[in-house]
Amino acid sequence: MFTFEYFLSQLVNGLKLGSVYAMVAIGYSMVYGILRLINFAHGDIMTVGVYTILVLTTAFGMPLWITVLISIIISVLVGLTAERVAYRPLRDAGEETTLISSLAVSILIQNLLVMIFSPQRVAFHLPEYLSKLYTFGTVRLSTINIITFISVFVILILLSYMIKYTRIGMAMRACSDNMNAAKLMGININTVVVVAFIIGSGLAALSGLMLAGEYKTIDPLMGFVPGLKAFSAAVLGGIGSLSGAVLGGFILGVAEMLFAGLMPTEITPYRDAFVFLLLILVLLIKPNGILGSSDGGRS
Amino acid sequence: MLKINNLCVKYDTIRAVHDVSIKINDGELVAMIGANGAGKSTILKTISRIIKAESGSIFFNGKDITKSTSHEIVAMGIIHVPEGRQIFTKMTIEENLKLGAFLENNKSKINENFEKAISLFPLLEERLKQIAGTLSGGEQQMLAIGRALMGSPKLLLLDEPSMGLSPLMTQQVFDALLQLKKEGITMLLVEQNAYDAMEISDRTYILETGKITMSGNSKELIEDPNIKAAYLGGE
Amino acid sequence: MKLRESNLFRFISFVLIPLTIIVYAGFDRGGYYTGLINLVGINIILVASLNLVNGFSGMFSMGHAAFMAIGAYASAMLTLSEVQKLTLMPGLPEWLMALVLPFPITLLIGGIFAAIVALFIGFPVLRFKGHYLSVATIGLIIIVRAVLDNEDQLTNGARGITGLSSHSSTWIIFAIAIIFMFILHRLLNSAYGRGLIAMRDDYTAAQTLGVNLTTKKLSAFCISAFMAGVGGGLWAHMINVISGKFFYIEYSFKIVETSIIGGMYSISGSVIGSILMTYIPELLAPLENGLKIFGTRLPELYGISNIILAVLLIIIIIFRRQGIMGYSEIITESIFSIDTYKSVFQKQEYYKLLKIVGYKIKRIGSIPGYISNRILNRDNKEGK
Amino acid sequence: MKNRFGGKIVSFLLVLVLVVAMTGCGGSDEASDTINVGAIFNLTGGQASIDEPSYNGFKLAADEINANGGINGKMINVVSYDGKTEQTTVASNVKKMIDVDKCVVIAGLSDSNYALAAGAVAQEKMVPFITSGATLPTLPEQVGDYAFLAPFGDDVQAYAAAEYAIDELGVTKAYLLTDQSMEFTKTLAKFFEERFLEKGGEIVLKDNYMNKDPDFSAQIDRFIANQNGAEILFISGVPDDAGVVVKQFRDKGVTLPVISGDGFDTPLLIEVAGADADDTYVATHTSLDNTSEKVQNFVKAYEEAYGNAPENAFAALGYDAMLLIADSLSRTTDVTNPTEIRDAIGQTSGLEVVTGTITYEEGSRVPNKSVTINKVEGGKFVFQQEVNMSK
Repeated sequence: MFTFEYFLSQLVNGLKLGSVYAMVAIGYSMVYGILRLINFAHGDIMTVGVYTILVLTTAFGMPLWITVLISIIISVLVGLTAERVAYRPLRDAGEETTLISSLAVSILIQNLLVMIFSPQRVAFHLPEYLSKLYTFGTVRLSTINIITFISVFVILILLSYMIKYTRIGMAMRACSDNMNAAKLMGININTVVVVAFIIGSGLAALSGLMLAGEYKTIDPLMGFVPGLKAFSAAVLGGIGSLSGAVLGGFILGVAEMLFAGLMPTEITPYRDAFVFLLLILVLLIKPNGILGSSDGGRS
Repeated sequence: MLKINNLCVKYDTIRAVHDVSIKINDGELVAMIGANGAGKSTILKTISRIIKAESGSIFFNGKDITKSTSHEIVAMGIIHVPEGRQIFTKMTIEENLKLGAFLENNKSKINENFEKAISLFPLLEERLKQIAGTLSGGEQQMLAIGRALMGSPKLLLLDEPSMGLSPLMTQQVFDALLQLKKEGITMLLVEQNAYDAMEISDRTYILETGKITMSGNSKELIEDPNIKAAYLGGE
Repeated sequence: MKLRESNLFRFISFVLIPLTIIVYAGFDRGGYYTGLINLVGINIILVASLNLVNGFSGMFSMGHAAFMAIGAYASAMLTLSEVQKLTLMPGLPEWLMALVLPFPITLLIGGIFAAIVALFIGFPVLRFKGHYLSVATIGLIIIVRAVLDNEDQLTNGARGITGLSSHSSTWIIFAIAIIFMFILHRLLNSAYGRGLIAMRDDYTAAQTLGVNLTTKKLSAFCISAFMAGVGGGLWAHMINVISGKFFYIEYSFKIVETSIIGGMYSISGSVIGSILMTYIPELLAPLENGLKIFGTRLPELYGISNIILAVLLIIIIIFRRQGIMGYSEIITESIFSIDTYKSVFQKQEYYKLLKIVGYKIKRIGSIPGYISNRILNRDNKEGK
Repeated sequence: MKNRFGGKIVSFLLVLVLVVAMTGCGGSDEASDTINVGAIFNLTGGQASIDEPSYNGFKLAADEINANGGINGKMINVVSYDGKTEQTTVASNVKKMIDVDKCVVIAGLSDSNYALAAGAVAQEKMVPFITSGATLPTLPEQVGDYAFLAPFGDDVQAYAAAEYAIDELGVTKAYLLTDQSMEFTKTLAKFFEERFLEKGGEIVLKDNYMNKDPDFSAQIDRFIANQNGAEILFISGVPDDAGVVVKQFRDKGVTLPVISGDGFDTPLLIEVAGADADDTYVATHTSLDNTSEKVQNFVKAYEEAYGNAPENAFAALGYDAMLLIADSLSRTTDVTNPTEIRDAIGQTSGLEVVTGTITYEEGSRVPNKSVTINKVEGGKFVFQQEVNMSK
C-alpha cells in the first residue's frame, strides 16, 4: 500500500498545506514578536481579505491584481482599527487581557461577516492561469500552489532583510527586546506597532487568497481554525522568529498530511487533535519552540 | 535650560511627587538625592513622559513640554538613562549604540558621537560585536551612558548610575560624568550615593517623600550638619 | 451610609429574593423561565470553577468545556438504563452496561473522572507560561471532541446520546451551586487560597516564600475540573441530549466571556456574569427577529446579539478589566456570613435600613432640584 | 476605575435582571384570530448555511398562505428565534415559543442532534414538533409521539441510491467516504452500505474525514493508491463540502461517477466543481428543474422573495414543512389544541408538496415520500428517475 510514489504525493500535499500555514504564521509572528500579542482575529482578517476579492471580482469584474491590492488595503484597515480600538488601550495589560480582547474582535468580525454576506458557503474561482494543473506522476500541483510555495520564501527573505538592515526593522527588534528602553531611544512605539499590523494584515489577505484559491470555497467562519493551526505552527517553530514560523508551518503541514495519509482510516478524523497534540509535545520539550530564542519576556 | 513648576504625580491613590519645582541652567550638573521611593525616578520618568503628571508644568529652553510625547522629548535632546540601565540584551553593543542615535540622521554627527562614546568608554570598542546581555553590571552601565551620548544630548537625565556597581566601577562612571561636565553637557543626576553626587555636582536638591526639603550649592550643603547626619553617615 | 452596609438589605437582595425565585421556579418544571434560571445556576457552577483557575491562580484556561463534556458523558453512562446503553454504547464493558446509579452519585463520578483527566493533562501542560497554556487548553478541547466524535462504540460518536431523563431540577442545581460557592469561598479565604493569590500576583515572590507552585496549580486545576464535570452532568440531564459538538470551542469561549464580564477575580462575579450572559441574549431576541417600533418592522438582524456581547466584552476589558464585580465578594460574603441572617431578628437593623432608604429617597428626590439649580448657576458662572 | 462607577452598574443591572426574571417580557399578544407557529432554525453559527434557506422557504410558504386568506380565515404568525447552533439556545427558544408565545406547533432544524433537543422539549410540553430537514429515521421513536419527520429518512434515500447504483448503473464495487462529524452523514453511509451489500455489491475501500476539513488530498491519494477496481464513489457529505470534494477528486484525475444523498443537492456543487461536477448522481427530495407546476412556482417565488434561486434542497423542505402544517391546521377543528393538531398531522395522506407527496402510514411518523435521482449534466441537475421506496 505504501509505495514511494504514494508517500511522495502525500509529502507534496503536506508542503502545499504547509506553505499556506507558513504564510499565515509569518503574519502571527510579526505581531507577536513585537507586542507579545496573540491576534486571534488574524484568521478572520484573512477572511475579510478574501471576501473583498470575491465582491470586487464578481460585482465589479475587476482584474485580479487590482482586487488583491484593494483586499490588502482593506485587511490592513481592519487590522489597524482592531489595534487602535481593542489593543492599544491594553498595551501594558497582561498577555491574557490582550488575548481576550483579540478573541472578542474575532467573534465580532465573524458575526459582522455573517450579517453582511449570508452564512452561505460560496464558490471562489481564481482566473484560469492561476489554477492550471501540472501533473508529475501522481503528484498534481496548480500554479497557485507553486506561487504560494515560492512567495513564502520570497516574503521570508524580504522581511528578514527589512528586520535586519532597515531602521524600522531595528526599531522593531528594539521593541521586541525591551519596550521601555525603545521608548527612551525616541522610537515612536505606535508607529512600530502600526507597521507590524500593516505587514501582518497584508500577509493575512495574501494567505487568504491562497487558501481560498486552493479550496475554491469561502465562508464567514473559514478563518478561525486555519488561524489557530497557523498560530500553533508559529509557536512550534519558535514564536517571534520569522524563519521559525515558516519552519513550523511546513512541519505542521507535512505532519498533518502524513498522519492523515499514512495512518489507518479509522483515525484520520483525529487529524486536528493530532496537530494540537504535536504542539503540546514540542512545547514540553522545547518551551520556546524549535528556533525560538530564550524568550525572557519583556525585561 | 529646564524648569519644573509645582509638579504632582499620583500612582492610583498614592501621591508620589507633591508640588516639586526644579530649575537647571545650561552646563550645570544638578544632583537630586533622597532615600529610596522619595520620588526621584518618578520625576525623571515624568520629564521623559514615560508616565503622565497629575498637575504642574515642565519647560525646556522656555518651551512647554508637559504634554509632548516621549519621542518628541528625545528629539529635543533630553536623553534619559533609565534606572536599571535597560539595555537591549539580545542585540549587539554596536546595535545598542546605533539605537541611541535612532533619531539622528546625518552620518557625520553619528560618527562624531560614536568616537566620543568610545573615547569615554574604551572597553566598549573591542567588544562591539558582542551580545550586550553578556556584559557585567558596570559594563552595561557604561554602554547605557555611551548609548545616551549617541543621541547628542543637550540635557542628560541619569537615574542612579551607581546602583549595583563596585566602588571601583562607580568611580570610573563618575569620572566619565565629570568629563562630560567639562564638555558642557547639562546633567540631572539622581543618586542614592549622596556623597559622590554632591562632590561632583554644582547644586543639589534633597527629596523626601515626594517633596523638596532642601536645595542649594553642593559645596555648602556637604558641610551642613544635619545633611551630614541624614545622608553622609554622620562622619 | 451605603445600602450595601446594611445586613438586612444584603439579606433581602442576596438571600430572600433569589431564594423565592429559585423555589418558585422549582415548581414550574420545564417552563421557559425555569429553563433560564437553571441555565444561570449551571453557568454559576462553570464560571465560578473557571474563576478559581483564571482569576485566582494566575493561569488562563480556555478549555473548561472539555471537562464539562467528560463529566456529562461519564454521568450519562451511569444514569442510562441497560437497554438504552445496549443501543447507544454497545462497546461498554459488561459490568458498566448493567450499572445504573442514583443521579447525585453519577454527578460525583463524572466530576472525579474530569478531575483525573485534568490531573493527567494538567501535569505537563501547567508548566507552560501565559498564553501558551491557553492555546494548549484549546488543544485539549479539540482532542476531547475528536475522541467523543469518533469512539462510536463508547459514545455513539457524532450521533450523541439521547433519552437522558431530566433529573436536574432547579433545586438540585442551585443546591450544588451554593455548595460549590461555599467551598470556593472557604478555600479562597484559607491559607491555600492565599497561596494561590500570592502565586497569581507575584510568581517569583511566591516561589521564594516556599509556596509549592506545581502542586498548588495542579490542585486548583483539578478542583475546577471536578466542578466543571459536575456542571456537565447537571447540564446533560437538563438538556437530555448531548453530543461532542456542543462542548466545542464556541461554548468554551462563552464560559470565558461570562467569567470576564462578571469579574474573574471574584466568585460573586460569576453570579453576576451568569445572570447577565443568560438574560442579555434573551432581551435582545426581539431585536434580532425584527422589532416592531411605532408600526415599522425592523429588518431581521440575526447575529446582532453576538455582536453586542462581543462589543460589551471589549468595553469591559478596556475600561473595567476586573469586570463588573471587580474584587468585591459581596454576594458570597452576605450569603455565607451569620450576621446577615441574624439581622432579620434585630429591630435596629430595620430602623437602620429605613434610615438609609429614607436618605436615598431624599437624595433621589433632590436630584430634580439639584439639576435645576445647576442650570441656573451656569448662567451666572458662579464657582461651585 | 473608580469603585463608585462599578457600584452603580452593579445595582442598576441587578434591578434590571430581577425585574426581567420576575415578569418576563410579554409575548406577542395579537388578537386570537392568528395561529402562532414556532419556527426554530440555527441562523448563525456552523448550521446557518443549511438552516437559513430552510427558514426562508418556511417564511415564504407562510406569507403565501396568509396572502390567500390564511387557514379558515386565521392568519399564520411565524414566531422565530435564532438557535445560534447552540443546544442550550435551541432548547430554551422552543420553551419560549411554547410558554411565552403560545405556539401550537413547532417546526425547523436540519441537523438531528439539534432536532432531538428541540423535539424533547416539545414532547414534554405536548406540542407537535416537525423537523423540516433532519432525516434521522429513528427520531420520532427516540423523542415521542409528538415528533414528526417532514423529509424522508436517511434509510430511504440511502437505499434508493444503492439500488439505483446497482440496478441502473450496473456497478458492483464502491468506495465509501464518510464525514464522521455529522449524525446525518454517518447514518446515510451505514444504510447505503447495508443495502449495497444486500444487493450483492462490495465496498472496496472505506475512508473518513471531518466536516470543515477543506483538504481531501490525503484521502484521495490513498484512494488512487489502492482503488481495488472501484467503479463508483459514494461520498456521504453535507452541502458545504460537496463541491470541494468532487473538484479535488476530479483534479487528481479520478473520473469515476460519484453518488450521494440529499447533502449533495446544492447549486454550490456545480458552482465550485463546474464542469467537473458532471457524472454526479444525487438521491434527493425533488429536482428543481422538475417541470411540475408546484416546483416551478416555488423556485420563481423564492427568487422573487430572496433574489436568488433556492440555495439547496433544504429551502424546499422548509417550504413543505409549512405546507404540511397548514394542511393539518385546516383539518383541525380547534386549532388551539396542540394534541388535536398532532392527530391531524398523523392523518396527512397524499399531500402534494414541492419535495413529493407526504403520507403518514398508520402509526408511523416518518413519511414515505418518493426519492428523486438527479444527475449533473452540463452544469445542471437533470432529472433521472423517481423511485417509490415502499419499505
